[in-house]
Amino acid sequence: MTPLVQSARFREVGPPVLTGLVLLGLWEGTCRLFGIPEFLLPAPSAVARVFATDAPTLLRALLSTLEVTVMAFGLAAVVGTLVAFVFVQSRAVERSLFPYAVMLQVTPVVAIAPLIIILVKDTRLALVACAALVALFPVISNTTLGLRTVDPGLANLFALHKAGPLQTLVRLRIPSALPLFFAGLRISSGLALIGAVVAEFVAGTGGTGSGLAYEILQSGFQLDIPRMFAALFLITAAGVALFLIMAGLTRLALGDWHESERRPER
Amino acid sequence: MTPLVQSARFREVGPPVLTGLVLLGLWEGTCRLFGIPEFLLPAPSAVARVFATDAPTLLRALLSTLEVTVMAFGLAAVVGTLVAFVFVQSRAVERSLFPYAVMLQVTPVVAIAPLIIILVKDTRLALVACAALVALFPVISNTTLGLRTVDPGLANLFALHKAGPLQTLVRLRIPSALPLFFAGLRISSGLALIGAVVAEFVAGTGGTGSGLAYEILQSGFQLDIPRMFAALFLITAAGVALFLIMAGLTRLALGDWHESERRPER
Amino acid sequence: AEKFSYLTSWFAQAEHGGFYEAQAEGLYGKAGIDADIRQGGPQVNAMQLLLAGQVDAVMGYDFQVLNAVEKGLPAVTVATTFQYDLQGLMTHADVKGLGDLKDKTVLIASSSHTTFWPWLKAKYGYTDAQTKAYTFNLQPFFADPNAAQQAYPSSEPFQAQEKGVPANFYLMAADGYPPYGSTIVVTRKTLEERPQVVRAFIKASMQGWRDYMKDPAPGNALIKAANPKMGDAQIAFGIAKLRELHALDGKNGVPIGAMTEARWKATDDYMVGAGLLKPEVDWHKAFTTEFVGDLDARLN
Amino acid sequence: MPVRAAHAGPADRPGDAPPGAPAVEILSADKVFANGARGLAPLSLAVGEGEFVSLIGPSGCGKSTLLSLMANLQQPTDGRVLWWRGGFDAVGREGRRLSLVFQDATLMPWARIAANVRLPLDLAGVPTPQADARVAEALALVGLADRARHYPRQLSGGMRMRASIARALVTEPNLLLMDEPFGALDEFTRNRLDADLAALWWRRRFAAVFVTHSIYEAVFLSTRIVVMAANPGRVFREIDVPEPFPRGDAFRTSAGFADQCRALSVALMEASLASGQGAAA
Amino acid sequence: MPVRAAHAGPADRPGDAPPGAPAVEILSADKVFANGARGLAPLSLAVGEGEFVSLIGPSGCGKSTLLSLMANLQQPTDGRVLWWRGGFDAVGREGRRLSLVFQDATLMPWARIAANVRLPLDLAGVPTPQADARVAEALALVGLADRARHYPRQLSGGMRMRASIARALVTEPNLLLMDEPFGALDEFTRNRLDADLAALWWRRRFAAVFVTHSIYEAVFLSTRIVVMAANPGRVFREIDVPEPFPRGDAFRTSAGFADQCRALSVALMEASLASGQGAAA
Ligand SMILES: Nc1ncnc2c1ncn2[C@@H]1O[C@H](COP(=O)(O)OP(=O)(O)OP(=O)(O)O)[C@@H](O)[C@H]1O
Ligand SMILES: Nc1ncnc2c1ncn2[C@@H]1O[C@H](COP(=O)(O)OP(=O)(O)OP(=O)(O)O)[C@@H](O)[C@H]1O
Ligand SMILES: [Mg+2]
Ligand SMILES: [Mg+2]
Repeated sequence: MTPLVQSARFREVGPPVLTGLVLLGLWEGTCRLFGIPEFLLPAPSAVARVFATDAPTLLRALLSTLEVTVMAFGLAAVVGTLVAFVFVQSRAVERSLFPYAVMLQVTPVVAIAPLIIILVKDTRLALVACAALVALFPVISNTTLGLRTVDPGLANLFALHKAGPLQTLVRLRIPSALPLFFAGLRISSGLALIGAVVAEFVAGTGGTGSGLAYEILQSGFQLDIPRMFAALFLITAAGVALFLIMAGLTRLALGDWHESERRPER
Repeated sequence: MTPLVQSARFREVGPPVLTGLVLLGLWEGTCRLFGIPEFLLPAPSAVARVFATDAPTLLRALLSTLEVTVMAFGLAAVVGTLVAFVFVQSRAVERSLFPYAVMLQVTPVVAIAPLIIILVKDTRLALVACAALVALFPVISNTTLGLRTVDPGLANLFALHKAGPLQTLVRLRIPSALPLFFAGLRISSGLALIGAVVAEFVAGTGGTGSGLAYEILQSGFQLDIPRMFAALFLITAAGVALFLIMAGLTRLALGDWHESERRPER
Repeated sequence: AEKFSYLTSWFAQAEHGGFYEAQAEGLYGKAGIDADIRQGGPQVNAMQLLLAGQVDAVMGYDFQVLNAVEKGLPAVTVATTFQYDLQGLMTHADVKGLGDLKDKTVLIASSSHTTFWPWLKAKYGYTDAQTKAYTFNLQPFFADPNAAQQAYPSSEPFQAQEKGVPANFYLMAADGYPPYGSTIVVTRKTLEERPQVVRAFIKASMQGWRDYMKDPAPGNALIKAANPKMGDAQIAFGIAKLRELHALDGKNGVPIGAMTEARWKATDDYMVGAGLLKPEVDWHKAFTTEFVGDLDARLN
Repeated sequence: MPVRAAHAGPADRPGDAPPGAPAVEILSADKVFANGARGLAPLSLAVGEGEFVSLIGPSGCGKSTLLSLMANLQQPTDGRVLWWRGGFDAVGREGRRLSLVFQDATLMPWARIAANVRLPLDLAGVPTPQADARVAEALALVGLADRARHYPRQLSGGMRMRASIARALVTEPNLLLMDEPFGALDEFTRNRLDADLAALWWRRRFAAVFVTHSIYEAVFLSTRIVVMAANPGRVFREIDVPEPFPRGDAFRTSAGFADQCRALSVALMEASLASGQGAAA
Repeated sequence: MPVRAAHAGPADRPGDAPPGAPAVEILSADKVFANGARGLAPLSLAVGEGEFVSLIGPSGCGKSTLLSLMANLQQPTDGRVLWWRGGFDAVGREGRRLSLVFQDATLMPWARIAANVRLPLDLAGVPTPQADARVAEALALVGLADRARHYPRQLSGGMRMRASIARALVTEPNLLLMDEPFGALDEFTRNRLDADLAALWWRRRFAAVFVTHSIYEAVFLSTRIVVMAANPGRVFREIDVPEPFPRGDAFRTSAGFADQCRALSVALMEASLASGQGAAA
C-alpha cells in the first residue's frame, strides 16, 4: 500500500470519489453499449464536452443561483431559529402557531410565487423569498424538537436556580439543540437550493444574469440535453458542496461532545 | 369560566383554532378595507363561496393528490429508513453514498420529470416517484443521525455482549433513533404533499381524475383566483392534517419515555 | 416619452420579433413611447400581472381574455399579431392529419385542457385517457414512436429536424380552430386613460413586424441579448414558418394586427359550445377594433 | 441518646447556636405518581436554619423524592412545602440561596468543568472576577483544581460527582440539599470531604439536608438524623445527635460516636424490616 | 497476613479449589488519552478462574479505565489484554461469558425493567421460557421482583443500579466485571447483596473483578485485593485474603476480618498519599 491510501485524508475523500468514478463509468458504458441517443440520456463524456466549451456561461448562471440560495438559506436559518425560540416558550404558543408553520411548508411555491412576485417588486428578492419559504420548515421543526430535548436533570438544575427563559434558552436549550439544529440546516441547505431553482423556473427570469433554471429550461426546449445535464450536474454539485460545508460546520461545533459526531477513541 | 374552556381537549384545540379565526378575520378585514381586487388576493369569504359551489370537484381532486402523497410518503419512509440502515453500517459506506443522497435531494423534480416519465409508463406511478424523491432526504438524514445518536454506555453494553449488527440495529439504534425518525417523517409528510403537487404541475395529466395542481393551474389560467385559493387551502389543510397525524403517531410511539414528548408530572 | 411595458408570452424568440425590431429601430421612441419589452416564461401568469398593474400590456390569448370577462375583469384585446393561433400538433411521420390520432398518446400541457384539447376532442372524438403531460421538452416524444405532442411551428419541428427525427406538423387553425394568436391585451383603465399611447404602441409594433420580415437582423440582436440561448438557425426557421403560414397577414393579405368581430364571435361560439364559457357572457367586452382600423403595415 | 418518635418538636440545638427558624418545611405532604404508586405517605418535616439533617433509609424509601419536594422539582400530591415560611418565591430573594446535589452528577456535557461549576453564579449574574475566584475555591475544595479545563466525559465517576458538589457549594447556599453526594468516592476522599463539609457548615451554618447510606457519615455530620422506611415512604424515626461542634477526627474514635452509630444501625435495621417487599426483601 | 508487592506470582487459592487458568490477563498495558493525559501506567494483572479480585483506590486512579480494558471497551495504548489466553474473540465461545456492571446503571429508557434485564439473554438467543425464568430469578436476587414492569425512570437510583446488577448476573457469566455496583445502596441492602454475591460466587466460581470503595466489602468478598494509586494509575499493592469460604455473617465479626480491614485501610491510605495531586489532594 502506498502512503496515500493510508492517509486519513484519503480515507475521508477516497470512497465517495471512487464510488462516483464507478458510477460514472457504468453510466458511460451503458450509454455506449446500448447506443442511447444523446438527447435521451447523454453520456458523461458528452456532458464533459459541454463544460469544455460552455463553462463560463454555466458558471455565471451557477453563481447567480448560488447567490439566491445562500441568501435564502441564511434567511431561513435565522427566521426558522427565531420561530423555534418562540415555539418553545410555551406549549400553547406552539400549538397555536405550529399548524401555520406547516401550512407555509406545504404551500407549493409554484402556486404562491406569482403573489410573491407581485408583492416583492425586486425579482431577486422575490426569488430569495420563495426559496427561503421552501427551506424554512426543517429548521423550525428540528430546532423546536432540539430545544425541547433537554436532559431533565439539567432542566431541574436550571429551574432550581431560577434561570429566566432567556438564560435557559441560551445556556441549556441552545447547546442541547445544536445537533438537531445542524441536522435541520443540512436538510434546509439542499432545500434552499432547489427552492432557488424552482423559484427561477416559476419567476421566469431569463437573459443575462439569470440562473441555472434558465439554462435547464432553454437546454430542454432546444434539446441540448448534454447541456441540461451539465447544468443539473452543477446544481447537484453545489448541493453536495453546501451539504459538506454544513457537515463540516457541524463537526466544528459539536465535534467535542456529541455522540453522533464523536469518533471512538483508540 | 365555563367547563368547556377548562377542559383539556379545549386547551389542545382551542388556541390554534382561535389563532386561525383571528388571522382569517384580519385577512377578510384587510381585503374589505383596502378593496383589494379578488384576482390579486381574494377574501376568505370569496374562497368560502367557491367551496359552496365547487366542493365535489375540489374534493375529488384533493383525493387524487392525497393518493399520490400517501403512496409517495410511504415509499420515502421505507426507502429512506432502509438507506439510513445501510449508512450506519459503516462510516465508509456513509461517506461513499451520502453525497449521492444529497444529489437526489437537490435535483429539481422539474428537471428530471421528463426522464421519469419516459422510464415509468404509468403516469400515476411517475407522480409517486417524483414526490417520493422530494420527500426522501429528510428521512434519510434524520434517521441516520438518530441511528448514530446512541447512549455510549448502551453501545458499550451491546458491544460487550457481542450483539450482531442486526441486533444492535433493532434493539438499540432503532429505539434510540425514534424521536429523530419521527421528526424526519413530520418534515417528509409535508414534502411528499408538495412533491405530489409539484409533480402534478410538471408531469400531471389534466382532465378527469387529475389532482389539485391541475385545479390550481386552470384556476390561475382562467384568473379564477378564489378557486385557486380554495385549492391551495385544501392542500395546506391536508398538510396540517398529515402533520397532526404524524405528531399523534410520535406521541403514541414515544410518549412514555422521550423527553421531548413527556409532559411534566404534577 | 411615456413609459409603456409589454410582457410577451415566452422567452424571446422569432414569434416576438416585430416588437424587438421596433425597439431596435427606435420606432417606439419616434412614436413618443419609452417601451419596455419583457419576456415571459412557462409559469408566468401574464394576465394576473396585467390586472395587478405590473405591466401595461401583455401578449394574450383570446380564451383567457374571454374567461377574464366572464369573471368581470377589465381586460381588453386591442390588436393581434398573428391571424391564427400558431398552436398545432407534431406527430411522427406515420400520422397523416389531425384526425389520425385515435390510438396515439398525445402529450399536452395542462393548460391545453381548457384551450384546444376540447376542440380536438369534439372534432375527432378523442378522450382524456390518451393524454400525457408535456414537460416542454422532446425526450418523451422521441422515446415513444406512438406519441404526438403539442407544438409551435417554429420551435419543436425545428428541434426534430435538428435531431434528424422525421416529424409532421399540423396547424389547428388549418382545420378551423378559431382564435387569434399573440394578441395585445391592456386593461380597460389603460384604454380609457391612455388611448393615444396604446394606439401609438400598436402602430409602431406592427411597423416593427413589417420591417422584421424584411430584415430581421436588428430585432434578432435584441432577441439574442434577452435570450442568449436562441440560435440563428432557429430564428431563421421560425421566420420562414411565419412567412409560409401567412401568420401575419392571413390568407388574403390583411394589414398586420387586424382583427374582426366575426372571428371573435366564432371563438365565443366555440367556447360556449365546448362548455368553456358561460353563454351569457358579453363577448364584445373582450376586444375592441377601435385601434386596428387605421393599421396600414403590410407585407409587401 | 435521645430517640424521638416521628413528628416530634424541634431538636435541641447542638453547640452554642440558637435554634433557627425553619428553612424548609414539609407539611403533611404525600406523593402519588402518575402510575398510581405511592412514593411518600403524608409526612411532615422541618429543617431549621443552622441544622444539618441526614436522611437515611433503604433503597427506594423515598429519600430522593422527599429531596425533590424540598427543591420544588416535584409538587406534593397533597400537603404543602414552605421555604423560609413562604412559597418557592422566597428562594433567591434576600440572599436566600438553595443548592442541590443530584444523585448523579448532571453536568452539561458541552461545557468544561469550570463552566459547569460556574453556572449557578452566571445564572445569578455574579460579576466575572468574583465568580472566577469562587469557582477556583470550590474546585480546590473538592480536589479538582487541575481539572478545570476538562470536559465531564474526561473525568472519572467520582470526579464528576465532586464537580457537581463544587457547583452546589459555589453559591454559598443557605439551604443545601445533597443526594448521596459521596457515594461514588473512596473512603479517603470521602472522609476528607466529610471533614471539609463539616467545617464549612460550622463556618457558614447553612441548613443542610443530606441523603446518605453511610451510618458513620450520618452521625459524623448531622445534628439530627431522619430514618425513613419504605412502602409507603415515611419517616420511621428521628434521632438527635447532640454531640458538640466542631467535630474532628477525634470525634470519629470517641465512645459517643460509636454509641450513636450503633443506635442508628439498629434503627436502620428496624426500618428495613418495616419496609416489607419493595425495598430489597 | 501476606502483603505482596505488585506483579507478584499467582495467589494461594482460598478454600479447596485449585488455582485456575487466567480468565483475563493484562500484559504491561497502559492508556494515554486523546488529550495526552496518562490514565494508566503500564501494568500487568491476571485474574484466574475462580478468583474474586477487588480493585480499590482513590477517585480517578484508573479503576474504571482498567475495567473497560478488561471488557474490551477501550484498547490499551500499549501492551495487550488476553481473555482465556486468547483475543476478545474467545469471549462468547465455548460457554465463556463476560458481564459488566457499569458505574452508572445504563438502562434502556424505552424498555421495562424485565426487558432491560433480559437483554443479554435475547442477544445470546436464549429461548423465551428459559429466559423468563432466569430474568425472574435475577430480579428476585436483587429484590426487584415487583418492579419488573416499571420503566427505569420510575425507579429510585439504588433500584436502577440493582436492575443493572441483575442484568449482569442473568447470563451466569464466567467473568464478571463490576464497577462500584453497590455504591448507591443502603447498608442493609448492600450487606444482603454482598452476602448473596459471595454465595453465588462460591456456587459458580466465576472470575470476578470488583471495583469498590468499601474496605469491608473488599475484604468480605475477595480472594485478592488490588490497591491502586493515581498519577499515573498503577497497581500500588496486592493483598491476598486467604480466609476460608464460604464466608458468612460470622466472618464479618471475626478477628481475621478486622485485621485484614486494618491492613487494607493502611495500604489505601498509603496509596492515597502516593497519588499526589489529581486525586483529592
Ligand atoms: N476520555 C478521557 N480523556 C481524558 N482523561 C480521561 C478520560 N477518561 C478518563 N480520564 C482520566 O483518567 C483517570 C482515570 O479515570 P477512571 O474513570 O478510570 O478513574 P476511577 O478510578 O474509575 O475513578 P472513580 O473512583 O472516581 O470512578 C482520571 O484522571 C480521568 O480524569
Ligand atoms: N416517576 C415515578 N413513577 C412511579 N414511581 C416512582 C417514580 N419515581 C419514583 N418512584 C418510586 O418511588 C419510590 C421512592 O423513590 P426514590 O427515588 O425517592 O427512592 P430513594 O429513597 O431515593 O432510593 P435510593 O436510595 O435507591 O435512591 C420508589 O419505590 C420508586 O420506584
Ligand atoms: Mg435516591
Ligand atoms: Mg470509576
